Amino acid sequence: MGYLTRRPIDVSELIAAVSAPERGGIATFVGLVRDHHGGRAVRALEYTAYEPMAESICAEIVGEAEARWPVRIGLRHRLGALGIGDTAVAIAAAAGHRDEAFGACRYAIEELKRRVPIWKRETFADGSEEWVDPSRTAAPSSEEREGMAPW
Amino acid sequence: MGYLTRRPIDVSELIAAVSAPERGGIATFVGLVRDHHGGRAVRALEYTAYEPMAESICAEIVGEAEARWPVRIGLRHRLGALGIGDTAVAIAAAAGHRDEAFGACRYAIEELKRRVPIWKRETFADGSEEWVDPSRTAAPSSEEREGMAPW
Amino acid sequence: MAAVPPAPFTIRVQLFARYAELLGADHLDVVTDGPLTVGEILSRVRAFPGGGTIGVGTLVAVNLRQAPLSAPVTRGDEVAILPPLAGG
Amino acid sequence: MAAVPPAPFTIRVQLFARYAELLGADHLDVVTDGPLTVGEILSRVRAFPGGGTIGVGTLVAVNLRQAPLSAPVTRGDEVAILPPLAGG
Repeated sequence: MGYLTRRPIDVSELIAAVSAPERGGIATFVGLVRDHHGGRAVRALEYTAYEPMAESICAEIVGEAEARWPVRIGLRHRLGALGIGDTAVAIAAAAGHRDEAFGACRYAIEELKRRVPIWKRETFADGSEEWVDPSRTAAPSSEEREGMAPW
Repeated sequence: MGYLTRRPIDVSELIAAVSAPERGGIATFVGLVRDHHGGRAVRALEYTAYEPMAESICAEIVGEAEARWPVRIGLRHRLGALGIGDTAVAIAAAAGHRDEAFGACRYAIEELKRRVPIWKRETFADGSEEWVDPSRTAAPSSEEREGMAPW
Repeated sequence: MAAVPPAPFTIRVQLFARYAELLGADHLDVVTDGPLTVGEILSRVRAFPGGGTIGVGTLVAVNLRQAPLSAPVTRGDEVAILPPLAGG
Repeated sequence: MAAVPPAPFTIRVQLFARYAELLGADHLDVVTDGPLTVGEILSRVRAFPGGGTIGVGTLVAVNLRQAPLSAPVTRGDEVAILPPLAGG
């Protein structure tokens, strides 16, 4: 079973795949393609991955979450060209209790972002393209902040 | 718009209703009908509500979450007869950042369980019926615990 | 001048789930000739057959909001006695 | 008896995303006559045209797992240099 997919992600299907009569509490996280990034209008984007490693690390993360909490985890990350509003990533954690479901879901998305080798190339409204580097854009510098409107 | 519904809940639809290009991170919680409760096999159940108050309190909770976090909340609770595995409740919180989405989603489900006047009548496998009282079944007494198998 | 005796009126108390079953009705009418507190209404309802099982910690809603035992209830208020909640 | 000179072999280094663009290739072959550390491989790749932009803190994977600069790399290992991750 692949964690990476080039087809649209169906969240309901992912929830159905992990839930069961004894796992009736399901926490999910869904990440959609945003229309802005770093203050610039995004028109489209493309995800690429180091696929064998990405699959392997996803399996590792799912295994870690299922070992730490009594949950079943479903995880999908989309690759290829995506449009604004498309689902880029979805994680579902099904458990007997919602504490466990939320904890495991949160763990999986944090670790995915931190460890899975996936990259994102954004095409901006002006036609320019850029590989996203979260380490540079996550926290704008003081100078950048000063240039921002206060509202 | 009603928070209570007698028709099946569609989680994908709920997610679509709250998400937007600037709210690309969506945390959801889905609660399904479980097949066991308090150690007994459940065959079916029925939800009833004090409907005008339940609608009003749901609106209040959604308003509180949307005031405390920059999120948009979708919430549905099913009423009537449900089968095992049916979706009883679904909450979706869409935000620009996942911290906010998770925080608001968790808040809404906790407050819903604590404050919304909804009741659940379970039919067990042996045909007996019972109104669920979480205050009696949530934390088994020490005596009950001692009767439980250790695994 | 002589005081006009107050006209009695009824306060409708809605019952749900287990309480409706125990009392065999989805509402009761409490007759009074003046405002009552939530606590007084609870006492009246407990005096009905089957009402003795309504616990002391029971939630009562007045006009769609939870109300303390001391809250006043008067003509036209919507009162409901709520068994332990079990939504979600 | 005279030492047999070691036979040179190549270690294939995969490049992705921005690094593949900067170096104009999705892989490079590093020729060596013995094991190298991850750090040594990074130095060799930085010497290629466009390689100077590969940061010091860059992640390197050996056989699908992140590896420290001191990790040894030898014949048959799968090496990849990973630009800052941006999944999710």
